[in-house]
Amino acid sequence: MNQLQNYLWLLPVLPLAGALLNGILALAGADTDEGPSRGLSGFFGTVAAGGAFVLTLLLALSLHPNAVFAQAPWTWIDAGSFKVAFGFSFDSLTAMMLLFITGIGTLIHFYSIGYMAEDRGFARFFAYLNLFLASMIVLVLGSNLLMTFIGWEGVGLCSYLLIGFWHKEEANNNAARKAFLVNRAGDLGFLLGTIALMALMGSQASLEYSAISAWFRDASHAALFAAGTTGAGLLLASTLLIFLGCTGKSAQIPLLTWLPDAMAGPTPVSALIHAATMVTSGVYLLARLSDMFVRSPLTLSVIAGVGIATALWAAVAGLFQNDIKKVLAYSTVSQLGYMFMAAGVGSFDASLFHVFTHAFFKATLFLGAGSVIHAVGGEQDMRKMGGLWKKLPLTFLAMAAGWYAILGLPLGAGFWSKDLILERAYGSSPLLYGLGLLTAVITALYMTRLMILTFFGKGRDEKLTAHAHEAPFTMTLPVVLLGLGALGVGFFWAGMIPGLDSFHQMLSPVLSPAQSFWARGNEAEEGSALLFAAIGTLAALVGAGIAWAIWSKAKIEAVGSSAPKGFGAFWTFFFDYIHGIFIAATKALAWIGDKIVQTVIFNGLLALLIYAVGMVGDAVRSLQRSRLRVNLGLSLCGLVLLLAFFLLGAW
Amino acid sequence: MLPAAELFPFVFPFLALGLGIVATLIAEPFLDPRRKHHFLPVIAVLSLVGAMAVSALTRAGSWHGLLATDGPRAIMGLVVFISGILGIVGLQQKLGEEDFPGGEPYILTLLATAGALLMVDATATLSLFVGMELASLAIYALVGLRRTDALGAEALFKYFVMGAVFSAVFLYGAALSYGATGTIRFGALPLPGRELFFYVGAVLMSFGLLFKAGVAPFHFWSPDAYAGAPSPVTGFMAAVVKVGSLAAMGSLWQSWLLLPTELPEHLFRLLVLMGLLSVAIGTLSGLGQRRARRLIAFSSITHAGFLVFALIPTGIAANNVLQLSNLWYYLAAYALATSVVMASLAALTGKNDDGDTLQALAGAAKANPLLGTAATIGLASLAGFPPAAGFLAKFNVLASLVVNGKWKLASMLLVLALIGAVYYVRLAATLWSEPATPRAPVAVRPLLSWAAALGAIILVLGLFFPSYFGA
Amino acid sequence: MTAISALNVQFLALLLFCIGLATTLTRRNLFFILMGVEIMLNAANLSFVGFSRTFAAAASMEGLVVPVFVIALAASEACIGLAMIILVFHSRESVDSDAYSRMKE
Amino acid sequence: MELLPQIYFGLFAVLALACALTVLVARHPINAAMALIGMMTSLSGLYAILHAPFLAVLQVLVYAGAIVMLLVFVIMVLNGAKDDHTPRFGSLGLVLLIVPAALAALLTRTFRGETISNNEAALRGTVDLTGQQLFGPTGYVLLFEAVGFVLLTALVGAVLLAKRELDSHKETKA
Amino acid sequence: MHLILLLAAPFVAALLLAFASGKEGQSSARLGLFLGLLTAAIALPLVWCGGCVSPSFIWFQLPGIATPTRFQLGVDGLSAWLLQLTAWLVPAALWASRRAVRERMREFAIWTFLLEGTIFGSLMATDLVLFFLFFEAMLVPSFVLISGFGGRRRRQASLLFVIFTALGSAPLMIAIYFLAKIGLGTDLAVLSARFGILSHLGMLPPSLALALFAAVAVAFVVKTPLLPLHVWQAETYAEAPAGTTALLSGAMAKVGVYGFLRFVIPLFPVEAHRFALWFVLAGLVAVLYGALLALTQSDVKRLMAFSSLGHLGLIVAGVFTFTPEGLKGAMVLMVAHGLAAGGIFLLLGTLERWANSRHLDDFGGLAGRSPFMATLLMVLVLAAIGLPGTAGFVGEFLILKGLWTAFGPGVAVLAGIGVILSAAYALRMIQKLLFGKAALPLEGEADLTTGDALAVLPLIAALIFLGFWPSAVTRSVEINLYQGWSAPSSGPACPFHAAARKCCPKSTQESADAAGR
Repeated sequence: MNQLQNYLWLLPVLPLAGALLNGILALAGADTDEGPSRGLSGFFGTVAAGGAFVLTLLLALSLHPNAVFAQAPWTWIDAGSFKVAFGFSFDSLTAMMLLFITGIGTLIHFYSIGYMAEDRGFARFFAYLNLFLASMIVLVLGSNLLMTFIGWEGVGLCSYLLIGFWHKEEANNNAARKAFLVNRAGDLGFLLGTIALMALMGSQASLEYSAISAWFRDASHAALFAAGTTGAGLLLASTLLIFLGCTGKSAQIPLLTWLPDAMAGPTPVSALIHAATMVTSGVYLLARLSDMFVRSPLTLSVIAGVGIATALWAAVAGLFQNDIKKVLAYSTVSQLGYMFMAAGVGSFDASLFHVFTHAFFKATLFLGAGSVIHAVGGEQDMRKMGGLWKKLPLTFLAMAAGWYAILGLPLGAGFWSKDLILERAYGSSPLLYGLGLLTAVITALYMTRLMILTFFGKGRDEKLTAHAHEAPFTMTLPVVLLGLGALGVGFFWAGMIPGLDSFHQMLSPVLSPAQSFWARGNEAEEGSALLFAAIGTLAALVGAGIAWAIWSKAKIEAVGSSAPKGFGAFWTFFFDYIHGIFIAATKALAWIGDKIVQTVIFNGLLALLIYAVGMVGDAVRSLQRSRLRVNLGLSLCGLVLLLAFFLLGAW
Repeated sequence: MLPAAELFPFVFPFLALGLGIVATLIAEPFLDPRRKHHFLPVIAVLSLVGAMAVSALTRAGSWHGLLATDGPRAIMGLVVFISGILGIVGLQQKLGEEDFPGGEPYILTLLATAGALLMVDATATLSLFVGMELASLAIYALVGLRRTDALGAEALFKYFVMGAVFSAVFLYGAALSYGATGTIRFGALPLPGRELFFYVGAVLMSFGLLFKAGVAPFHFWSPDAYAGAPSPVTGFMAAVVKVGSLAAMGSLWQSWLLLPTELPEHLFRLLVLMGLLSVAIGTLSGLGQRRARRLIAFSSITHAGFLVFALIPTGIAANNVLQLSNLWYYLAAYALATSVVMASLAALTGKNDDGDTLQALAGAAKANPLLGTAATIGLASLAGFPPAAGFLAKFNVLASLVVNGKWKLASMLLVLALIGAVYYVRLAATLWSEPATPRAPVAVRPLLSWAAALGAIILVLGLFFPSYFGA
Repeated sequence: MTAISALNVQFLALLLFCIGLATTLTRRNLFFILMGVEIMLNAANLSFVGFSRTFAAAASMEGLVVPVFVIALAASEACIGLAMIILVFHSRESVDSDAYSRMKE
Repeated sequence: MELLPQIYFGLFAVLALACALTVLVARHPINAAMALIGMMTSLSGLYAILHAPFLAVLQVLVYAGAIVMLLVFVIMVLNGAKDDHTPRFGSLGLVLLIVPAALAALLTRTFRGETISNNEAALRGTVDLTGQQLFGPTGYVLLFEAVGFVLLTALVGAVLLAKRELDSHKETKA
Repeated sequence: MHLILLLAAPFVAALLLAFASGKEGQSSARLGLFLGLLTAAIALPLVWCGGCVSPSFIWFQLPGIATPTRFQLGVDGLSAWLLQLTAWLVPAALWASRRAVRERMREFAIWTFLLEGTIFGSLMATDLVLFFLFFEAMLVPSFVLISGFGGRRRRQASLLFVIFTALGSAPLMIAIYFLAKIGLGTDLAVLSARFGILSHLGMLPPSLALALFAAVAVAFVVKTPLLPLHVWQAETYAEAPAGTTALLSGAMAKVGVYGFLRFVIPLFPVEAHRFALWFVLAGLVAVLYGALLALTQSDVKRLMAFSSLGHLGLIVAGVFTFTPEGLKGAMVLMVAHGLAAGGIFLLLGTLERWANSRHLDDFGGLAGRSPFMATLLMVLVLAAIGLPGTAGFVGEFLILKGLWTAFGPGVAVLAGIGVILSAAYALRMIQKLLFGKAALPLEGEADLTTGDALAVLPLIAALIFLGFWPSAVTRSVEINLYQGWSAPSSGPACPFHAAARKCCPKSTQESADAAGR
């Protein structure tokens, strides 16, 4: 219908080309002493991202609401009965995701030009960044689970590369490795879940999303996974395993320990990958497979539980952090918790909306933090900052906007999405709602604390804050733009204002079947939207007030590392301890395998055998004597004996 | 008075050899020591090649029941000649290095070759004995050709005495079998009332031959003799004596198998015993050896054991004679392999073979890749690995054991063979390993390089065209 | 009733053979070893001749021809043997066979 | 009937055995060599009464005449051979005596039952008969030539092994 | 004829090198590269040929066997790809090791070609004896390569290697003989047809069938290797020169798996299915064991050796699922691992040359020193741990699926854990080699030159190409795969009937009447 859809393949290929170009630049300029031309690689990288954004925009605009652009150049995997196409599909959900991914992506590319200007690995950085964008696009554009998986592991790889970008420090490398491995664990869940799904779908198993949705929507298949059948088990297994994958990618309990460490990477990376885009792909996948998930209520409740638990835990952990980026990291985890809770209560659109808004304000906050760090010469410990608002007015304003949005104060982006989520949560269970509210309060606490410590009071470390100055415009411009977004984007779906629900409208063709199915399952009593909004705002204000009361006048002295101590440490690293058990077990096993099984048993037995044969050999060899008469005698003895054996034995 | 054509197969090869011998004998005194080792080997090799040619041309036949040739015997003859060539080129290298005064060794090699040929063709005890003496005497002399080397002297002494005793044993056995059958030709029935003479005679004769082949328990001579002899001689005697004695054993055995007596199965029990014994002794004693020649000695004992099992007939030919194709093939493979290995080592072990210990040989193959490769292929053949003929030889022997239901025996042999493979591999590994002190490549005589390479190639071809190798 | 029992001839040959064997095997002096070998060969010859007597003409002649060859061969063997003794003796001024037992590993 | 051959046979047999035993136990090689000659001549006597006159002659000529003489000559040459201090048997030798004894016992026991009888016919081993055998149509001639090879071997081998002056000469030269 | 040409090619190349090439390393390296590429070019068409057999001629008579052993070669989709793997690895190996074995390049190339030739032979043989011949003959060249060009402890390594492999294949020899006795002949097509039916109808005494099965299997268990017969492997891979290790793990190990596919399963369908689970478990044990040990190794090449152990285990597990996915996955993974491991070993060879050490702690910071090398190594390692977009992923996924469908989730999960662990050790290696601070001052050139990279880049290209279009392998494999592998009832397990009809009808006639007797 539309010849634009023949250019779907261009979406990933543009950034990929950028990545290759930059990679070649990086390698080519490796042996020059100041590295390849920054202008060139910055230009390539940003243009590639921008091009993708423009193309997405065109596609999105030309996309008929419940139509789908699809393109499958060739059959990828072909194993007899089961085939996987190398296909892309572009529907409204994809459009929405791609729009903010490429959009924010472009801005952050632009920002990085300034942020990384001094860095030796400039071209390498842009190569990775472009590669990430390409994989992210594949992730959301893929028309089946395995295509998504390509992007899925691709983004994992890129985050590994980018976290360990400054690979001289072991700490960064360890953080990167940890991120990759934890993600890998999740990815295994993804794969096994996929396989389980195929086992469930049986003969007409297909990994195409359209086919999966159709299969689940087909009422005649309901019997296949009715309660008590193996099908039910398979469905549960499949959903839970895929959800495990999502927890890995989106840093939910239990696979969340890697995200805070991931802050070792450059700040734009934290903004793009670890706040706006990659970490939300879990939510995207849930939405993609909503038709499947809604048919497994148990899984959904697990998701909701995990979501809220994560939200609460991370919020509390956020309170103990002194590293500005760590605070934002935990806040990201906590917000992701919100999203999962929303998905868990069957309102995928709400969670996606929060993904959308969160992308903006969290990106704002991160980039702002980046500017701050850049201004104070790389220092990330908030306790050493303070009173920066005069020095960095623009940054301060932008971050204030982000703060406003994340708190969910009226008309900010977070206001709409968060209230929507809380409302839906209340609809499913008041407990969730209560916890959600509590989380909101704590969120307000630590965010306000962050703002106070960073921008108010007076500079606690003169030599840092003294000559702090505003960043170049390549950095400020994106921050400001995103800050405006953080205030504005909420109006795409201002729940209580009639007419302002284009977001909802956009996604309904993809999500409404699942959500209506869910809604039929459990009726939720409606509360008044205004009331919820008021309560939400109140909670935020309370939190902010308490924070102001505590920290505005408090004397903070920066001693030791920025890492939390005491109970804070225990709480923060709780899950690291749990992971530690597995690691220790693996190491022990490996030690046993190496030192005991291989060395002692296998090699030992071998040595023993060789020794024994050698012994026998020596024994036999000593038969050979040196004196003629003995040898001759032995020979003749043999002769006589053999002859006797011949003559007497025979007759 | 004698129809000439009948004579050809038996006269011409010896004639060729004789010409070579005479030529060498005449040329020898007129050449100064250094030139000797240039020209005499060439003459000798030429005469051997000539002998090969004529024996390849002359067709099969028999001579008054004293001598006979046929397909397998012709092949054995060729093998003997090739081993002779390899021995001579090895000697050329060795003696050239030590600038040995005099060319007798070449003459003696030719004479020994003639003797072995006689043994191969023999169909009567007398001709067999003559051939045996001819070969043995020549080889005794060759073993002791290093007059100043005490160990060589000792080796000569032991080999000579034991050999003399056992050729006497053989002769006595021949006398007894003559007494039993009334003829010295093979394949006659014992007259009534003389069976025991026949049996004892047969057993003693086989003992005499198996002694020459170095089968346990008559193997005690070989380690000392092999280790004391100069390395080319070691290879030569290992190959030629085995081919001669076991080919003769083969034709005796063939003749006995046809007789309506219990001799074969009773004798076979002994053979199984001896074969197993020698494989075991050879394998296990070889493991700890440090010197290449001594190692080859134990390897020859092992192979002698396998050869005994190769006596099991594999089929019946048209003239209802039982075929021993395993024996012929194994003999060919073994003889070629050993002489290739020893000829190559001859160049690598240095003056007076002082360098034939394993550590001294380290890295030799690296210094001289061509000879190293030849030696490696030869060792692979001895160990029974493809791509060399030794593999198929062992395989056939074991297979024929399995066919006759002796698969316990076969598996025992197999295990021993695998253990034995270790020491060939170890030798090869040392050849290719890093020398303690870097060693310069040896100046190899072109004849030797060509002969070794050709021998190795023939070994490989032997695997793919077994039918041309007596199998 | 024949003049000489052919079996006795054989026994005589056998005894001689064993005596020769004993000489070679047990004596330490090299010369005795050599002589022992000669005795054994002679015993074999005797046995040939003894047997040939028990056959009719044609068959018997073989038994009489072989010893001729054997004598020749024995001569050359003795020749080599003596040369061997000389060589060995020069290498270690002794005729004691046990003196030649250096080889062993 | 004719007792004479039996007496002769007994005589020669006893003589041969006695001489052989002398060789076995003699202390000095020269004595042994003498005893060896004795054995050989008695054997030639036996050949004579066993209808092999040509062999009998040959025996005396070649063996007693040539080989043993050579032996004695060498014994004389090697002064070291004159020593009496080389032990005869040693304990080991005495032990080893068992082996040939066992062999003798075994074979005697085996052959006891065999039945062979002499074939009373005209004289066989005459010179002309033997000659016809050797060079006649029976084909021994080839082997006879081969024996020539053997003798050549003995010659060359003996030269190779025993020529000593040459390399000592060389040593002096070098 | 084409096949005979292909078989001859490496040997001819060896001869040419022996005589034609100059003494100094550079020229023989070039000649070797050229000849290797030529051989590979000859091998290439086989991918499309699918199945073809050479004319067969009577070779020799096994004692006691009525039908003569024939000399015949055949190639089908299964062997075609392994042939490609070998054929393309050889020039890469030669070219990559030219700096390591400088002036002795000529011998190195000669022996490498001989190794290639024997591998070709065993992959193309349609007759058990012929196969065994080449299978055994592999020992000699690989032995010389290890003991002649290897590291410090190469003597023990080569001994261990030869002894183990020889011990392993000895039972095979006896078994072949028995098979020939029972199956009248050694032609694989005939035999497998006969045995497929015999064992299916239970006309074979089960104990005998079992014994034969075990005897045949053990040879390939050693070659592959699986536990507990893997003891030779780590030592050998570590000590062999890099170029050879690349061939050993890239090509020769695959011959073991090939043996399972080509001989064990077609000849003993019943036993193979009976013990499938055991083999799968053995494979998984190898996966976990290899990964765990790779985690603890400090010697880079040993580490990669254990990683190969794990991958081969996974492949064997995939083979014994007897599901199309599993089998095809195994096939793809074979090719993928061959390329990836081969490339990695080649690069490690260069590293070893730079540092005169294989110890992980002696490296570091390579990403800074020589980014080109770092990039290539990184890509190859990622391919080795099966990142999507590389062939390895397709293989691993298919095998996981096959395991799940055949033996349920538990087994699949075990395999999956292995996959995670493989990522763990791979990243550990990457981190120690490429990142952090440089430990030892490295000698040699500053970075991979384009020339060196040329050895590895094609492998990477192939990995990525197959990662996006694995059907190239899976399709051509279909040509025979299912016959031997599906239910034991299905008749002749060997493709050569079908294939031969396509190419030369004569040989089918012969094998048919051979079957008739």
